[in-house]
Amino acid sequence: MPILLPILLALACAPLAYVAGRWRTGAAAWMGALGSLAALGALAWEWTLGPGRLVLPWAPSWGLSLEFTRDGLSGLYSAMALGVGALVVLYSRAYMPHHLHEEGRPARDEVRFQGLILAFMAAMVLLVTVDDLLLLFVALDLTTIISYLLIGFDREDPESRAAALLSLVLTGATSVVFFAGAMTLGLHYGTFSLPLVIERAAHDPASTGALVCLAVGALGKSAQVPFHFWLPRAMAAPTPVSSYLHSAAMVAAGVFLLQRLYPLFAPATGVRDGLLAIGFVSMGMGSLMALVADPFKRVLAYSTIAQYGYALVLVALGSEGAPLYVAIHAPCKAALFLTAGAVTQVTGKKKLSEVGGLRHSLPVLAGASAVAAAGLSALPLTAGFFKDEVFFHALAQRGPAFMAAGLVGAGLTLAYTLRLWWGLFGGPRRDVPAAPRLLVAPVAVLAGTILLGGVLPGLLVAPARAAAAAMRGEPSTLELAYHLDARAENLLAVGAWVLGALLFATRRAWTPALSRVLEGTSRFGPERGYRLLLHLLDRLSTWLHEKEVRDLRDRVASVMVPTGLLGLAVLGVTPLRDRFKVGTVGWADVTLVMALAFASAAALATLRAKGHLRLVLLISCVGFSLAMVFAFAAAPDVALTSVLVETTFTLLFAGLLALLPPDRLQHAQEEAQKPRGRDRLAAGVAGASAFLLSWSALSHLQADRVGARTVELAKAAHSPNVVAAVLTDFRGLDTVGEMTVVVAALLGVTSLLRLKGRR
Amino acid sequence: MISFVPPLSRLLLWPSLIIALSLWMKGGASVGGGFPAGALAGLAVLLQYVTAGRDQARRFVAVRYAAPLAGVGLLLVVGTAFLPVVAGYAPMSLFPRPDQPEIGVGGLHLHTALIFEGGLMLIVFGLVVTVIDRFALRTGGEEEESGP
Amino acid sequence: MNLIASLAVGLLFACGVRMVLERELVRVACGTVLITNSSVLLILAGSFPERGEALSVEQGWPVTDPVLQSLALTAIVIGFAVSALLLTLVHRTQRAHGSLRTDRLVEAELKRVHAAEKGEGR
Amino acid sequence: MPLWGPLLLPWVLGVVLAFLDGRRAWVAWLAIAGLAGTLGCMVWLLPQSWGAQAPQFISGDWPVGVGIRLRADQLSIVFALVSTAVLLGTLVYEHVAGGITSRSFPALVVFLGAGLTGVFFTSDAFNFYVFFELAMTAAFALASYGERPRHLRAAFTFVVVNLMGSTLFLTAVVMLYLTTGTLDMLSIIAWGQAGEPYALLVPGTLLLCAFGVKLGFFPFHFWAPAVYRDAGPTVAALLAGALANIGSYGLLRFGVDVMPQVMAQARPLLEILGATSILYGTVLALSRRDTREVLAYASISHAGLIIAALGLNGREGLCAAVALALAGSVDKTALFLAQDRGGERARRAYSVAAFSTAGVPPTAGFWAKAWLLRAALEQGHTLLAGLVVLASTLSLLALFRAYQREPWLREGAALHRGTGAVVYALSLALIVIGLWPEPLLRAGRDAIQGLGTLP
Repeated sequence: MPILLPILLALACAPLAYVAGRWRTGAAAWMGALGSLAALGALAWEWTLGPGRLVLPWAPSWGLSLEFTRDGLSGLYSAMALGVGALVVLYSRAYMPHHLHEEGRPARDEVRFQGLILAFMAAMVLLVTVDDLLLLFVALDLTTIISYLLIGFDREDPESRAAALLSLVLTGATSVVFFAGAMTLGLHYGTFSLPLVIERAAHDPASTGALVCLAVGALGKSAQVPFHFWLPRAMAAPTPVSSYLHSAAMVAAGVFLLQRLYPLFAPATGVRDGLLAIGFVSMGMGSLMALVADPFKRVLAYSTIAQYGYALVLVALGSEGAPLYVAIHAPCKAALFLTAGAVTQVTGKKKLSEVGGLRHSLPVLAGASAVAAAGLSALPLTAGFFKDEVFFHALAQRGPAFMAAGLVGAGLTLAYTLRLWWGLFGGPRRDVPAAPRLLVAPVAVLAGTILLGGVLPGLLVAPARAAAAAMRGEPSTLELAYHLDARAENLLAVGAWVLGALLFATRRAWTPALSRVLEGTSRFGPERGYRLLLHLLDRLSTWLHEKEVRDLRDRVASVMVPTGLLGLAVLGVTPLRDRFKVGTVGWADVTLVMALAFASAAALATLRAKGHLRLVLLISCVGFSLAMVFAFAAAPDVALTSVLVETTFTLLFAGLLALLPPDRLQHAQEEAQKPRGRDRLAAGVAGASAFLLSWSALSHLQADRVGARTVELAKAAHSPNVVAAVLTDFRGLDTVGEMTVVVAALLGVTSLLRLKGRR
Repeated sequence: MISFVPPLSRLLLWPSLIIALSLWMKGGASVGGGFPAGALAGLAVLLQYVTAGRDQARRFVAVRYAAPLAGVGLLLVVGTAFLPVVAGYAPMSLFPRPDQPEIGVGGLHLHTALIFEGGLMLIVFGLVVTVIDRFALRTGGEEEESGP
Repeated sequence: MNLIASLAVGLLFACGVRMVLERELVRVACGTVLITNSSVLLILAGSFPERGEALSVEQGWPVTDPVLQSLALTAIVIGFAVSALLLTLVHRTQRAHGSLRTDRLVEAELKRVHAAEKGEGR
Repeated sequence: MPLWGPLLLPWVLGVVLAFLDGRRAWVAWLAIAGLAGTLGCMVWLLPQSWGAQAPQFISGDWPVGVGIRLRADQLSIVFALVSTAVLLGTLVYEHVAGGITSRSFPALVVFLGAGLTGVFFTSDAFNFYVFFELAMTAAFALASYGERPRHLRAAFTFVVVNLMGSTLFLTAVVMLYLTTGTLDMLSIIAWGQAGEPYALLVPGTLLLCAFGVKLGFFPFHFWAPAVYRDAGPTVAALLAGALANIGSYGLLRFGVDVMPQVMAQARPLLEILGATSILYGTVLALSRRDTREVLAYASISHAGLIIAALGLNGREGLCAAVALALAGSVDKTALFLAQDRGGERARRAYSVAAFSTAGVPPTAGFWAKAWLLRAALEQGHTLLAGLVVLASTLSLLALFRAYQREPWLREGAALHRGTGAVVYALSLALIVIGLWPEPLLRAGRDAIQGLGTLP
């Protein structure tokens, strides 16, 4: 049960904050932060209890249960989500009032925002704790839904609405693909429970198709090429959203999935090689874009794409440092995002080219963000150093080409981080008002954590090992320490610093050329493809809509013609086609046939009838002829009824004609009889089909019908007239229903033709 | 022509109604039943509308309250169908039951089917008369409806 | 007999469909009446081969299937009720659109659709 | 609770309401109370339906075939429950949204409820037709509710096209009787097992087309966009949420239960029609400007999903069809009602129902779609699985484009507390089922348990 405690506390945060917010707007953030810290405390306590699992019944029909796990991976990611979450919520207390004021929205909306952030945090904790494929997907889509609401929080802003929709569709679509993969695996192994799936997969590796589906879901979430383009657009969201979702939470979910499911991927070298390639491409693309982007949130977004590329490479290589990498990256990136938000709030600017020289006015922020930047670019004495160490370690085992790629990547990271920090704080002095303390404090806390990790790397070893063990299913031997020797990792790190510094120093020389090249290539990117696809679908949709049936006639024909064709086809291809019986016509039938002929003639004549009155008379002529048919067919009850109905109906029709304005009738009449060829064809198909289908049915008459039994029982029903007995007694329920139909029609008539006035 | 049609139609009304009633009563034994009875009675009233006009036709209570009459008819029908369930019978059990003796006065058999058919008659009468009445009311130009 | 009866059913049905496909409300209503008639005819056509005395319970007489008769009666009544409703609807629709022609209905509908498609813009 | 309870209550209530003026508040509340009572009766009946012997009676205690048999097995009761609940929600909505403007509205809604209950409970083919007509006639009369020209236009289209469908259905039932000599469904099943496999093909074809018109899948759907767009929002919710259930129920009852041999032959056709409907509906929904039209096309694609599920071989497909129909019914009602007036609560309800329609957890629609996906993958039908994934994505896009485009997003018009409560309740039901799917899964699994001869 203690496994649930952090989850329950995390789930309780949002409602508690909401309630607190109802009391006083400012209280929501503190309540939320308190709740998440409590959850963090519970997590730490639980950590001391060692690994465990909890299974609760859920949906036995599908053999599903709520399965939670407590292992290194879930602990590490939960701690990350809860810790950063608490800081971001506090930060938003200082950030949102200003933001809402600028957007012209009521200050109360701040509570809604914080509630959503906390809900997202809960979803994230849920995601990393569950131990079931279906539940993984459920939690994954929960994060998608809440991120949609968060990214589109500024709902007046068309750009942020579009960004929200883009991220919803892209991450939603990829997660549905993930679900298809999960379903395939679940069906294949006969369970959705993750430990069982992994156990069974050890003997019977998962199919490549399913793994690719799972990987697509993860790539979409982690904003990797080719699904990366939603992330830069999502920067339209308020900064706390970016700093949480796009550093520690949402994008981490994708890589987390791959780590959680790593045992499935381990034997599939082909899929892993593909992931490796995607990781390197994302790394390169993200880093290069980060080098030229101007809005500083975009720089950070591209950097996130690149950094998760690193993490992807680590997972694909099966390195035990993969969870650690994500966990160290998160506070660095979150701190930088928070810095960016603070700078925007203080200066009102969003682009690197518009700010600079803020180190004098915002000294604490500058210092703290310098630590975060150092962490991101893996300088020693920060925790970030170790994220690159494990990275280089993994690459070094694969060979020089990989090492070179890693070196370039790390060099680029340093270059764009320097560019960002220098762009914000370096350069000629500029004075701005001081930032609110609450805006700076979370950055400082994060910076402190990064420093602590850098100075005392021993603290990181235990969680990193536990997480690696959970990911790879074998005990980990990960070592984190500073070694002052010439091992490959150290050489690569030094090489990367040199490269980064060189790139930064010479930035004016290559920036314009690089931006031109990148601009050129973006024309062929996946974003362009996505837009083109959407555009084509839109055009197809509009074209179909224009072509679609609008006329009542075509709507009727669209029912009758397919039915007719289907009926003809059924008669044409099945053995029914040989079984038509012509039947015999004796002398006794002559009257019947004549009456039928009369009815048919009258029906045909209606088509030629010019005037409405003549039309109505011909229709009633059909009816009376049919009544005659019924009389000759020894069905006097039906005959009597149909005579009376026909009479009433003719009079009603006449009444209707009297109601209609004569000029309109005249006008309609002139226009009416211009049949289109396809109307004739439709009627022909429908009629032919009706003819053949009824002929077929009449050829298969069952001689022994229930009707005979009713005749026997009529006496018991005290009714000499069998038809009356059937109507009122045997099938009386039909008659009750039929009479209710009449009353319902009557209600319709009375409401359509109301006594007094209209409406 | 105009002079003798209205009196004639008024004269015809009562015989038609009596025929309708007999159709109803004899429904269990021979051709007839509630539906033709109701339609016939409706037709008789329709004749009044055609010849004497709406105001004259609405002298009869049954015509003015035709629509509620249909409701009463439906109550009768549903009641006959479902009241037996109170006594533990299946719905649509009519009395006398198959094993019970018939109760009859002369050629007329008393049977709950009669009530059932009576309900039918009222419903059909109500529909026919109401539709006619509403059509008659609307005849003679009215303003157009407009709006989107 | 089968052939003749089903021919008549097919013909009535074809005429009905043809009428429903006309451009005018009254004719559409007439068409539905014809279609209903054709299905009632089909119901009773099932009892043509063995038709006999409907009212007799005496042994040995051929009897027209009473179940089919009652189905036909029910179908007639329901058809009547629905047609009455359709007639009033014809009246109201023509008053609302100022025309008996179905093309006017289409025009009015298209106008609304295009207003919706354009009005909101991108 | 005897079986006739949930049938009798709305019936009698409908008759009583026919006398009263539905515009008065107490009359509307009476109708609401009656429908709620019906719902209660059905819930009461629920355990009996799950018992060894489904509750049944034969009218007048006549022998089987002569009298009409009514029977409430699991399939009947779950459809009846959901449809009545949807009707109840819609009626409450219309009443609290500003009052009913027509005298006969509550009576007609209750008659619609009686007709639907009868359709779901009856075990007699012709009685099915009669109840079907009762529901249809009530819907015909309701379709013009509001009585503006566009409502009348929608009503006219609806009536004429659906009359064709009803005629097809009547013809099919008569042919069934002529061929098998009985109208009792269980007897027809017995006949079909003994008889030749092709004999029921003709009525089967007509039934497919008739229910196609009701459910609105390609190519029988062309009436649907116009009617759903032009009819009043409440009416559209009634038609799409409750009445369309007749189509899915009818296909399950007649296709799977009564004529499994015909169904076996129709499978390829159903798959093609289903796939076409899914594609057609989703693509057309994509760039519509009018939210109602988006919803109309989304419901066409949803109908396609149901058909495709029926077309799959084996049990799981049928379970998926039941789950899709039930979840879709609530989804569509919530969507049509929520888009009516706007406001914060309606927006939230809309987004929940939209997520459910697109199959995003944690909503009921997710489980239904998951079931379809599961059935498709189990059968190795990757093409259909891909189609489901594509449809989910595109409908997500289409529904949320509409969500963002609507003026409500900007204005956030104040919504009446009561209407908000109704749409909230519907979306809450979707979420609760999403979080605890066992009832839906049980319903889907058990509903097809007693049907015909399954492979």
